[in-house]
Amino acid sequence: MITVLYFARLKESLNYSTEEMELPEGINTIAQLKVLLAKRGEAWANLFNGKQTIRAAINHTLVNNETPVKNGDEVAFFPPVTGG
Amino acid sequence: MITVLYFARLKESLNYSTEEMELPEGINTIAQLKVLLAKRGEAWANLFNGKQTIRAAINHTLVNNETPVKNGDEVAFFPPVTGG
Amino acid sequence: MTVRVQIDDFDVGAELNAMRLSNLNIGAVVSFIGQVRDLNDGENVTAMNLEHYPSMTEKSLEGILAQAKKRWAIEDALIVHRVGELKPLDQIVLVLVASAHRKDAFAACEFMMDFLKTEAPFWKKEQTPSGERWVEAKDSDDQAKSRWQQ
Amino acid sequence: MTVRVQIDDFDVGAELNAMRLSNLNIGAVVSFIGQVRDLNDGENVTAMNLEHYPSMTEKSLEGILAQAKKRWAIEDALIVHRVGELKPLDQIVLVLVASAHRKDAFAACEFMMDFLKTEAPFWKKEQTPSGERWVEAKDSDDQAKSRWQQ
Repeated sequence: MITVLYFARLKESLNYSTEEMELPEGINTIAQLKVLLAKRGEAWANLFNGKQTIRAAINHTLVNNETPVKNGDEVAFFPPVTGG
Repeated sequence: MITVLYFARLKESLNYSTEEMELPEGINTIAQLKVLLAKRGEAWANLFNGKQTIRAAINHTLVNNETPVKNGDEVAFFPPVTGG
Repeated sequence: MTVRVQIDDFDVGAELNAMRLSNLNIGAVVSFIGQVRDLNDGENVTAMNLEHYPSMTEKSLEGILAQAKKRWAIEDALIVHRVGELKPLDQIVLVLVASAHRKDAFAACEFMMDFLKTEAPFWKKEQTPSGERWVEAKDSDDQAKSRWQQ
Repeated sequence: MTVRVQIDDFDVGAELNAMRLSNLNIGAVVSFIGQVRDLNDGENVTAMNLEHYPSMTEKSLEGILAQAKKRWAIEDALIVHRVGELKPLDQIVLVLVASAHRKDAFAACEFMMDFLKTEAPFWKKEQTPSGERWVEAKDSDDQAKSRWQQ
Protein backbone atom coordinates (compact mmCIF):
# COMPACT_ATOMS: atom_id res chain seq x y z
CA MET A 1 0.00 0.00 0.00
CA ILE A 2 1.01 3.58 -0.66
CA THR A 3 -0.73 6.84 0.26
CA VAL A 4 -1.18 9.32 -2.57
CA LEU A 5 -1.95 12.99 -1.94
CA TYR A 6 -3.05 15.64 -4.46
CA PHE A 7 -2.71 19.38 -3.91
CA ALA A 8 -3.93 22.70 -5.30
CA ARG A 9 -5.12 22.55 -8.94
CA LEU A 10 -4.79 18.75 -8.99
CA LYS A 11 -6.96 18.31 -5.94
CA GLU A 12 -9.62 20.52 -7.55
CA SER A 13 -9.50 18.94 -11.01
CA LEU A 14 -9.64 15.39 -9.66
CA ASN A 15 -11.97 16.22 -6.76
CA TYR A 16 -9.67 14.01 -4.78
CA SER A 17 -7.19 14.91 -2.05
CA THR A 18 -5.91 11.60 -0.74
CA GLU A 19 -6.15 7.87 -1.36
CA GLU A 20 -4.61 4.60 -0.29
CA MET A 21 -3.67 2.28 -3.13
CA GLU A 22 -1.97 -1.06 -3.69
CA LEU A 23 1.20 -0.60 -5.68
CA PRO A 24 0.56 -2.83 -8.72
CA GLU A 25 3.27 -5.12 -10.10
CA GLY A 26 5.54 -3.22 -12.50
CA ILE A 27 4.88 0.21 -10.94
CA ASN A 28 8.22 1.03 -9.36
CA THR A 29 8.89 4.71 -10.09
CA ILE A 30 7.10 8.07 -10.08
CA ALA A 31 7.03 8.01 -13.89
CA GLN A 32 5.32 4.61 -13.92
CA LEU A 33 2.84 5.72 -11.28
CA LYS A 34 1.95 8.77 -13.40
CA VAL A 35 1.30 6.53 -16.42
CA LEU A 36 -0.98 4.38 -14.29
CA LEU A 37 -2.92 7.39 -12.98
CA ALA A 38 -3.30 8.84 -16.47
CA LYS A 39 -5.41 5.78 -17.42
CA ARG A 40 -8.13 6.63 -14.90
CA GLY A 41 -10.08 8.96 -17.19
CA GLU A 42 -9.96 12.30 -18.95
CA ALA A 43 -9.27 14.57 -15.96
CA TRP A 44 -6.47 12.23 -14.87
CA ALA A 45 -5.05 11.91 -18.38
CA ASN A 46 -4.97 15.70 -18.77
CA LEU A 47 -2.84 16.01 -15.65
CA PHE A 48 -0.63 12.95 -15.90
CA ASN A 49 -0.04 12.51 -19.66
CA GLY A 50 3.26 14.35 -19.35
CA LYS A 51 2.20 17.58 -21.06
CA GLN A 52 1.80 19.47 -17.79
CA THR A 53 4.55 19.92 -15.25
CA ILE A 54 3.51 17.91 -12.22
CA ARG A 55 5.91 17.77 -9.30
CA ALA A 56 6.15 14.84 -6.94
CA ALA A 57 7.32 14.30 -3.39
CA ILE A 58 7.95 11.02 -1.59
CA ASN A 59 7.81 11.08 2.19
CA HIS A 60 7.90 14.92 2.15
CA THR A 61 10.97 15.27 -0.07
CA LEU A 62 10.86 16.55 -3.67
CA VAL A 63 11.73 13.77 -6.13
CA ASN A 64 11.94 13.33 -9.88
CA ASN A 65 10.34 10.93 -12.34
CA GLU A 66 13.01 8.27 -11.93
CA THR A 67 12.75 8.05 -8.15
CA PRO A 68 11.62 4.59 -6.95
CA VAL A 69 8.30 4.18 -5.16
CA LYS A 70 7.90 1.41 -2.60
CA ASN A 71 5.24 0.10 -0.28
CA GLY A 72 4.58 2.35 2.71
CA ASP A 73 5.56 5.56 0.90
CA GLU A 74 3.55 8.76 1.07
CA VAL A 75 3.53 10.06 -2.49
CA ALA A 76 2.30 13.59 -3.27
CA PHE A 77 1.54 15.17 -6.64
CA PHE A 78 1.18 18.90 -7.13
CA PRO A 79 1.71 21.76 -9.59
CA PRO A 80 4.89 23.87 -9.47
CA VAL A 81 4.86 25.75 -6.18
CA THR A 82 3.90 29.43 -5.93
CA GLY A 83 4.54 30.51 -2.34
CA GLY A 84 6.62 33.39 -1.03
CA MET B 1 39.90 82.16 -0.84
CA ILE B 2 38.96 78.56 -0.31
CA THR B 3 37.72 76.79 2.82
CA VAL B 4 39.59 73.61 3.74
CA LEU B 5 38.12 71.04 6.15
CA TYR B 6 39.88 68.07 7.77
CA PHE B 7 38.06 65.05 9.21
CA ALA B 8 38.66 62.05 11.45
CA ARG B 9 42.30 60.95 11.72
CA LEU B 10 43.45 64.01 9.75
CA LYS B 11 41.72 66.44 12.07
CA GLU B 12 43.36 64.71 15.06
CA SER B 13 46.87 64.48 13.59
CA LEU B 14 46.86 68.09 12.42
CA ASN B 15 44.88 69.40 15.40
CA TYR B 16 43.04 71.39 12.80
CA SER B 17 39.47 71.07 11.57
CA THR B 18 38.93 74.01 9.24
CA GLU B 19 40.75 76.95 7.72
CA GLU B 20 40.32 79.67 5.16
CA MET B 21 43.21 80.06 2.76
CA GLU B 22 44.18 82.09 -0.30
CA LEU B 23 44.63 79.82 -3.28
CA PRO B 24 48.26 80.56 -4.30
CA GLU B 25 49.22 81.03 -7.94
CA GLY B 26 49.89 77.65 -9.57
CA ILE B 27 47.68 75.66 -7.21
CA ASN B 28 44.84 74.60 -9.46
CA THR B 29 44.07 70.98 -8.58
CA ILE B 30 43.61 68.73 -5.56
CA ALA B 31 47.00 67.13 -6.27
CA GLN B 32 48.71 70.52 -6.27
CA LEU B 33 46.93 71.52 -3.08
CA LYS B 34 48.15 68.31 -1.39
CA VAL B 35 51.74 69.09 -2.39
CA LEU B 36 51.37 72.56 -0.90
CA LEU B 37 49.95 71.22 2.38
CA ALA B 38 52.68 68.57 2.65
CA LYS B 39 55.23 71.40 2.97
CA ARG B 40 53.73 72.66 6.24
CA GLY B 41 55.71 70.31 8.51
CA GLU B 42 56.11 66.71 9.53
CA ALA B 43 52.51 65.89 10.50
CA TRP B 44 51.33 67.44 7.23
CA ALA B 45 53.99 65.72 5.17
CA ASN B 46 53.07 62.33 6.66
CA LEU B 47 49.49 62.78 5.54
CA PHE B 48 49.91 64.53 2.20
CA ASN B 49 53.13 63.06 0.77
CA GLY B 50 51.10 60.59 -1.27
CA LYS B 51 51.93 57.47 0.74
CA GLN B 52 48.59 57.44 2.56
CA THR B 53 45.23 57.29 0.85
CA ILE B 54 43.60 60.65 1.47
CA ARG B 55 40.22 61.28 -0.11
CA ALA B 56 39.02 64.71 -1.14
CA ALA B 57 35.66 66.35 -1.72
CA ILE B 58 34.92 69.69 -3.34
CA ASN B 59 31.65 71.34 -2.44
CA HIS B 60 30.42 68.08 -0.86
CA THR B 61 31.15 65.82 -3.83
CA LEU B 62 33.94 63.22 -3.90
CA VAL B 63 36.66 64.19 -6.37
CA ASN B 64 40.02 62.85 -7.50
CA ASN B 65 43.52 64.29 -7.60
CA GLU B 66 43.05 65.84 -11.02
CA THR B 67 39.90 67.79 -10.14
CA PRO B 68 40.38 71.57 -10.42
CA VAL B 69 40.11 73.75 -7.32
CA LYS B 70 38.89 77.32 -7.67
CA ASN B 71 38.22 80.30 -5.46
CA GLY B 72 35.12 79.94 -3.33
CA ASP B 73 35.33 76.13 -3.13
CA GLU B 74 34.86 74.17 0.07
CA VAL B 75 37.57 71.51 -0.06
CA ALA B 76 37.57 68.61 2.41
CA PHE B 77 40.30 66.04 3.10
CA PHE B 78 39.64 62.80 4.95
CA PRO B 79 40.70 59.15 5.25
CA PRO B 80 38.79 56.41 3.41
CA VAL B 81 35.29 56.29 4.90
CA THR B 82 34.23 53.63 7.41
CA GLY B 83 30.51 54.11 8.02
CA GLY B 84 27.70 51.62 7.73
CA MET C 1 17.48 28.81 13.39
CA THR C 2 13.70 28.43 13.15
CA VAL C 3 10.94 28.00 10.60
CA ARG C 4 7.26 28.64 11.26
CA VAL C 5 4.14 28.16 9.16
CA GLN C 6 1.15 30.01 10.55
CA ILE C 7 -2.21 31.59 9.80
CA ASP C 8 -1.54 34.62 12.01
CA ASP C 9 0.34 37.71 10.98
CA PHE C 10 3.89 38.27 12.25
CA ASP C 11 5.58 41.28 13.85
CA VAL C 12 8.75 42.00 11.87
CA GLY C 13 10.08 44.60 14.30
CA ALA C 14 9.78 42.20 17.23
CA GLU C 15 11.38 39.33 15.30
CA LEU C 16 14.23 41.56 14.13
CA ASN C 17 14.97 42.88 17.60
CA ALA C 18 14.82 39.46 19.24
CA MET C 19 17.32 38.12 16.73
CA ARG C 20 19.74 41.01 16.56
CA LEU C 21 19.96 41.47 20.35
CA SER C 22 20.65 37.78 20.97
CA ASN C 23 24.28 37.74 19.93
CA LEU C 24 27.12 40.26 20.18
CA ASN C 25 28.79 38.84 17.08
CA ILE C 26 25.93 39.98 14.82
CA GLY C 27 26.92 42.97 12.70
CA ALA C 28 24.37 42.65 9.89
CA VAL C 29 20.71 41.67 9.70
CA VAL C 30 18.93 41.35 6.37
CA SER C 31 15.18 40.86 6.21
CA PHE C 32 12.84 40.08 3.36
CA ILE C 33 9.09 40.64 3.58
CA GLY C 34 6.78 39.46 0.82
CA GLN C 35 3.31 40.97 0.78
CA VAL C 36 0.14 40.64 -1.31
CA ARG C 37 -0.09 43.10 -4.21
CA ASP C 38 -3.44 44.25 -5.56
CA LEU C 39 -2.33 43.40 -9.09
CA ASN C 40 -0.85 40.24 -10.62
CA ASP C 41 -0.43 39.38 -14.29
CA GLY C 42 -2.51 42.40 -15.22
CA GLU C 43 -5.55 41.56 -13.09
CA ASN C 44 -6.79 43.06 -9.85
CA VAL C 45 -6.41 40.77 -6.89
CA THR C 46 -8.98 41.23 -4.13
CA ALA C 47 -7.83 38.31 -1.93
CA MET C 48 -5.86 35.10 -2.09
CA ASN C 49 -5.78 31.74 -0.38
CA LEU C 50 -2.50 30.07 0.42
CA GLU C 51 -2.68 26.28 0.48
CA HIS C 52 0.23 24.11 1.61
CA TYR C 53 1.25 20.52 2.30
CA PRO C 54 1.37 20.59 6.09
CA SER C 55 3.60 17.63 6.85
CA MET C 56 6.11 18.63 4.14
CA THR C 57 6.20 22.41 4.47
CA GLU C 58 8.29 22.82 7.60
CA LYS C 59 10.68 20.07 6.54
CA SER C 60 11.16 21.83 3.20
CA LEU C 61 11.84 25.20 4.83
CA GLU C 62 14.23 23.62 7.34
CA GLY C 63 16.09 22.03 4.44
CA ILE C 64 16.43 25.40 2.72
CA LEU C 65 17.68 26.99 5.93
CA ALA C 66 20.20 24.17 6.44
CA GLN C 67 21.55 24.62 2.91
CA ALA C 68 22.02 28.35 3.50
CA LYS C 69 23.80 27.63 6.78
CA LYS C 70 26.24 25.34 4.96
CA ARG C 71 27.08 27.92 2.31
CA TRP C 72 27.40 31.08 4.40
CA ALA C 73 28.57 32.15 7.85
CA ILE C 74 25.20 32.75 9.50
CA GLU C 75 24.69 33.62 13.16
CA ASP C 76 20.92 33.11 13.08
CA ALA C 77 18.04 32.81 10.61
CA LEU C 78 14.26 32.64 10.60
CA ILE C 79 11.60 31.82 8.02
CA VAL C 80 7.94 32.59 8.76
CA HIS C 81 5.34 31.82 6.08
CA ARG C 82 1.62 32.40 6.37
CA VAL C 83 -1.17 30.20 4.98
CA GLY C 84 -4.91 30.73 4.59
CA GLU C 85 -6.82 33.83 3.48
CA LEU C 86 -4.79 36.95 2.71
CA LYS C 87 -5.64 40.38 1.31
CA PRO C 88 -3.61 43.06 -0.49
CA LEU C 89 -0.98 44.58 1.86
CA ASP C 90 -1.05 41.48 4.07
CA GLN C 91 2.36 40.06 4.84
CA ILE C 92 2.98 36.60 3.34
CA VAL C 93 6.52 35.66 4.21
CA LEU C 94 9.43 36.83 6.36
CA VAL C 95 13.02 35.68 5.90
CA LEU C 96 15.53 37.03 8.41
CA VAL C 97 19.27 36.40 8.43
CA ALA C 98 21.87 37.66 10.90
CA SER C 99 25.61 37.39 10.34
CA ALA C 100 28.85 39.05 11.36
CA HIS C 101 29.22 40.77 7.96
CA ARG C 102 26.66 41.94 5.43
CA LYS C 103 27.70 39.87 2.43
CA ASP C 104 26.70 36.57 4.04
CA ALA C 105 23.37 37.94 5.28
CA PHE C 106 22.38 39.36 1.88
CA ALA C 107 23.35 36.22 -0.03
CA ALA C 108 21.74 33.78 2.40
CA CYS C 109 18.49 35.77 2.56
CA GLU C 110 18.12 35.98 -1.22
CA PHE C 111 19.12 32.32 -1.61
CA MET C 112 16.45 31.24 0.87
CA MET C 113 13.76 33.26 -0.92
CA ASP C 114 14.78 31.87 -4.33
CA PHE C 115 14.58 28.31 -3.01
CA LEU C 116 11.38 28.90 -1.05
CA LYS C 117 9.75 30.22 -4.25
CA THR C 118 10.64 27.06 -6.21
CA GLU C 119 10.74 24.25 -3.64
CA ALA C 120 8.49 24.91 -0.65
CA PRO C 121 5.01 23.36 -1.10
CA PHE C 122 2.78 26.45 -1.10
CA TRP C 123 0.18 27.31 -3.74
CA LYS C 124 -1.62 30.61 -4.18
CA LYS C 125 -5.16 30.90 -5.45
CA GLU C 126 -6.19 34.45 -6.26
CA GLN C 127 -9.62 36.03 -6.24
CA THR C 128 -10.08 38.53 -9.05
CA PRO C 129 -13.13 40.37 -10.45
CA SER C 130 -13.31 37.66 -13.16
CA GLY C 131 -13.18 34.77 -10.69
CA GLU C 132 -10.71 32.55 -8.91
CA ARG C 133 -7.46 31.35 -10.44
CA TRP C 134 -4.41 29.40 -9.36
CA VAL C 135 -1.24 31.45 -9.65
CA GLU C 136 1.12 30.08 -12.30
CA ALA C 137 4.75 29.41 -11.43
CA LYS C 138 7.17 31.83 -13.11
CA ASP C 139 10.19 30.99 -15.24
CA SER C 140 11.94 33.93 -13.63
CA ASP C 141 11.79 32.10 -10.29
CA ASP C 142 13.45 29.01 -11.78
CA GLN C 143 16.12 31.25 -13.29
CA ALA C 144 16.66 33.00 -9.96
CA LYS C 145 17.20 29.62 -8.30
CA SER C 146 19.54 28.33 -11.00
CA ARG C 147 21.98 31.20 -10.36
CA TRP C 148 22.91 29.52 -7.07
CA GLN C 149 23.62 26.16 -8.68
CA GLN C 150 26.32 27.22 -11.11
CA MET D 1 12.65 58.28 -0.97
CA THR D 2 14.32 59.71 2.12
CA VAL D 3 17.68 59.84 3.85
CA ARG D 4 18.22 60.78 7.49
CA VAL D 5 21.33 61.26 9.61
CA GLN D 6 20.59 61.27 13.32
CA ILE D 7 21.94 60.69 16.81
CA ASP D 8 18.78 58.91 17.99
CA ASP D 9 18.02 55.25 17.49
CA PHE D 10 15.46 54.22 14.87
CA ASP D 11 12.47 51.84 15.02
CA VAL D 12 12.86 49.37 12.16
CA GLY D 13 9.42 47.82 12.62
CA ALA D 14 7.72 51.20 12.40
CA GLU D 15 9.76 52.25 9.36
CA LEU D 16 9.05 48.95 7.61
CA ASN D 17 5.31 49.13 8.23
CA ALA D 18 5.05 52.76 7.19
CA MET D 19 6.77 51.99 3.91
CA ARG D 20 5.12 48.71 3.02
CA LEU D 21 1.57 49.92 3.79
CA SER D 22 1.97 53.07 1.69
CA ASN D 23 1.59 51.47 -1.73
CA LEU D 24 -0.45 48.54 -3.07
CA ASN D 25 2.13 47.85 -5.76
CA ILE D 26 4.75 46.82 -3.20
CA GLY D 27 5.30 43.07 -3.16
CA ALA D 28 8.78 42.92 -1.64
CA VAL D 29 10.57 44.84 1.10
CA VAL D 30 14.24 44.22 1.88
CA SER D 31 15.88 45.77 4.91
CA PHE D 32 19.46 45.92 6.07
CA ILE D 33 20.43 46.75 9.64
CA GLY D 34 24.04 47.28 10.61
CA GLN D 35 24.85 47.10 14.31
CA VAL D 36 27.92 47.47 16.54
CA ARG D 37 29.74 44.20 17.25
CA ASP D 38 31.76 43.72 20.43
CA LEU D 39 34.73 42.53 18.39
CA ASN D 40 36.58 44.03 15.41
CA ASP D 41 39.92 43.00 13.92
CA GLY D 42 40.50 40.73 16.91
CA GLU D 43 39.99 43.34 19.62
CA ASN D 44 37.10 43.90 22.00
CA VAL D 45 35.11 47.01 21.24
CA THR D 46 33.46 48.67 24.23
CA ALA D 47 32.07 51.70 22.37
CA MET D 48 32.53 53.70 19.21
CA ASN D 49 32.09 57.23 18.01
CA LEU D 50 30.75 57.94 14.56
CA GLU D 51 31.97 61.20 13.06
CA HIS D 52 30.64 62.57 9.79
CA TYR D 53 30.83 65.56 7.44
CA PRO D 54 27.46 67.14 8.11
CA SER D 55 26.95 69.22 5.01
CA MET D 56 28.09 66.40 2.72
CA THR D 57 26.55 63.34 4.37
CA GLU D 58 22.94 63.71 3.32
CA LYS D 59 23.91 64.79 -0.18
CA SER D 60 26.09 61.70 -0.49
CA LEU D 61 23.33 59.37 0.72
CA GLU D 62 20.79 61.03 -1.57
CA GLY D 63 23.16 60.49 -4.48
CA ILE D 64 23.48 56.79 -3.65
CA LEU D 65 19.71 56.47 -3.41
CA ALA D 66 19.25 58.27 -6.74
CA GLN D 67 21.72 55.90 -8.43
CA ALA D 68 19.83 52.87 -7.10
CA LYS D 69 16.56 54.34 -8.33
CA LYS D 70 18.01 54.69 -11.83
CA ARG D 71 19.21 51.09 -11.96
CA TRP D 72 16.24 49.24 -10.45
CA ALA D 73 12.46 49.50 -10.31
CA ILE D 74 12.02 50.79 -6.78
CA GLU D 75 8.71 51.83 -5.22
CA ASP D 76 10.29 53.44 -2.17
CA ALA D 77 13.58 53.53 -0.25
CA LEU D 78 15.00 54.88 2.98
CA ILE D 79 18.48 55.29 4.45
CA VAL D 80 18.90 56.15 8.14
CA HIS D 81 22.43 56.45 9.56
CA ARG D 82 23.32 57.27 13.12
CA VAL D 83 26.23 59.42 14.33
CA GLY D 84 27.75 59.99 17.77
CA GLU D 85 28.42 57.52 20.59
CA LEU D 86 27.35 53.91 20.03
CA LYS D 87 27.78 50.69 22.03
CA PRO D 88 27.77 47.01 21.05
CA LEU D 89 24.27 45.92 19.89
CA ASP D 90 23.35 49.53 19.00
CA GLN D 91 21.91 49.95 15.53
CA ILE D 92 24.13 51.99 13.18
CA VAL D 93 22.39 52.03 9.83
CA LEU D 94 19.10 51.06 8.22
CA VAL D 95 18.58 50.66 4.48
CA LEU D 96 15.05 49.83 3.38
CA VAL D 97 13.90 49.17 -0.19
CA ALA D 98 10.39 48.36 -1.42
CA SER D 99 9.64 47.13 -4.93
CA ALA D 100 7.05 45.13 -6.85
CA HIS D 101 9.34 42.09 -7.07
CA ARG D 102 12.09 40.81 -4.82
CA LYS D 103 15.03 40.91 -7.23
CA ASP D 104 15.05 44.70 -7.48
CA ALA D 105 14.70 45.17 -3.73
CA PHE D 106 17.58 42.81 -2.90
CA ALA D 107 19.91 44.28 -5.51
CA ALA D 108 19.14 47.91 -4.69
CA CYS D 109 19.53 47.37 -0.94
CA GLU D 110 22.90 45.64 -1.26
CA PHE D 111 24.06 48.23 -3.83
CA MET D 112 23.20 51.08 -1.47
CA MET D 113 25.08 49.45 1.42
CA ASP D 114 28.15 48.80 -0.74
CA PHE D 115 28.22 52.43 -1.87
CA LEU D 116 27.45 53.82 1.58
CA LYS D 117 30.41 51.84 2.95
CA THR D 118 32.82 53.33 0.40
CA GLU D 119 31.44 56.80 -0.42
CA ALA D 120 29.43 58.27 2.43
CA PRO D 121 31.56 60.49 4.72
CA PHE D 122 31.36 58.60 8.04
CA TRP D 123 34.33 57.56 10.17
CA LYS D 124 34.30 55.18 13.11
CA LYS D 125 36.58 55.50 16.10
CA GLU D 126 36.52 52.50 18.40
CA GLN D 127 37.22 52.30 22.10
CA THR D 128 39.04 49.12 23.06
CA PRO D 129 40.77 47.93 26.26
CA SER D 130 44.07 49.05 24.69
CA GLY D 131 42.81 52.53 23.80
CA GLU D 132 41.06 54.40 21.02
CA ARG D 133 41.64 53.68 17.34
CA TRP D 134 40.23 54.81 14.01
CA VAL D 135 38.68 51.95 12.08
CA GLU D 136 40.60 51.16 8.89
CA ALA D 137 38.75 50.95 5.57
CA LYS D 138 38.60 47.43 4.19
CA ASP D 139 39.65 46.23 0.74
CA SER D 140 36.65 43.89 0.82
CA ASP D 141 34.37 46.95 0.80
CA ASP D 142 36.07 48.36 -2.29
CA GLN D 143 35.73 44.97 -3.96
CA ALA D 144 32.05 44.78 -3.01
CA LYS D 145 31.49 48.17 -4.63
CA SER D 146 33.43 47.32 -7.78
CA ARG D 147 31.07 44.42 -8.55
CA TRP D 148 28.40 46.97 -9.45
CA GLN D 149 30.64 48.84 -11.85
CA GLN D 150 31.46 46.02 -14.26
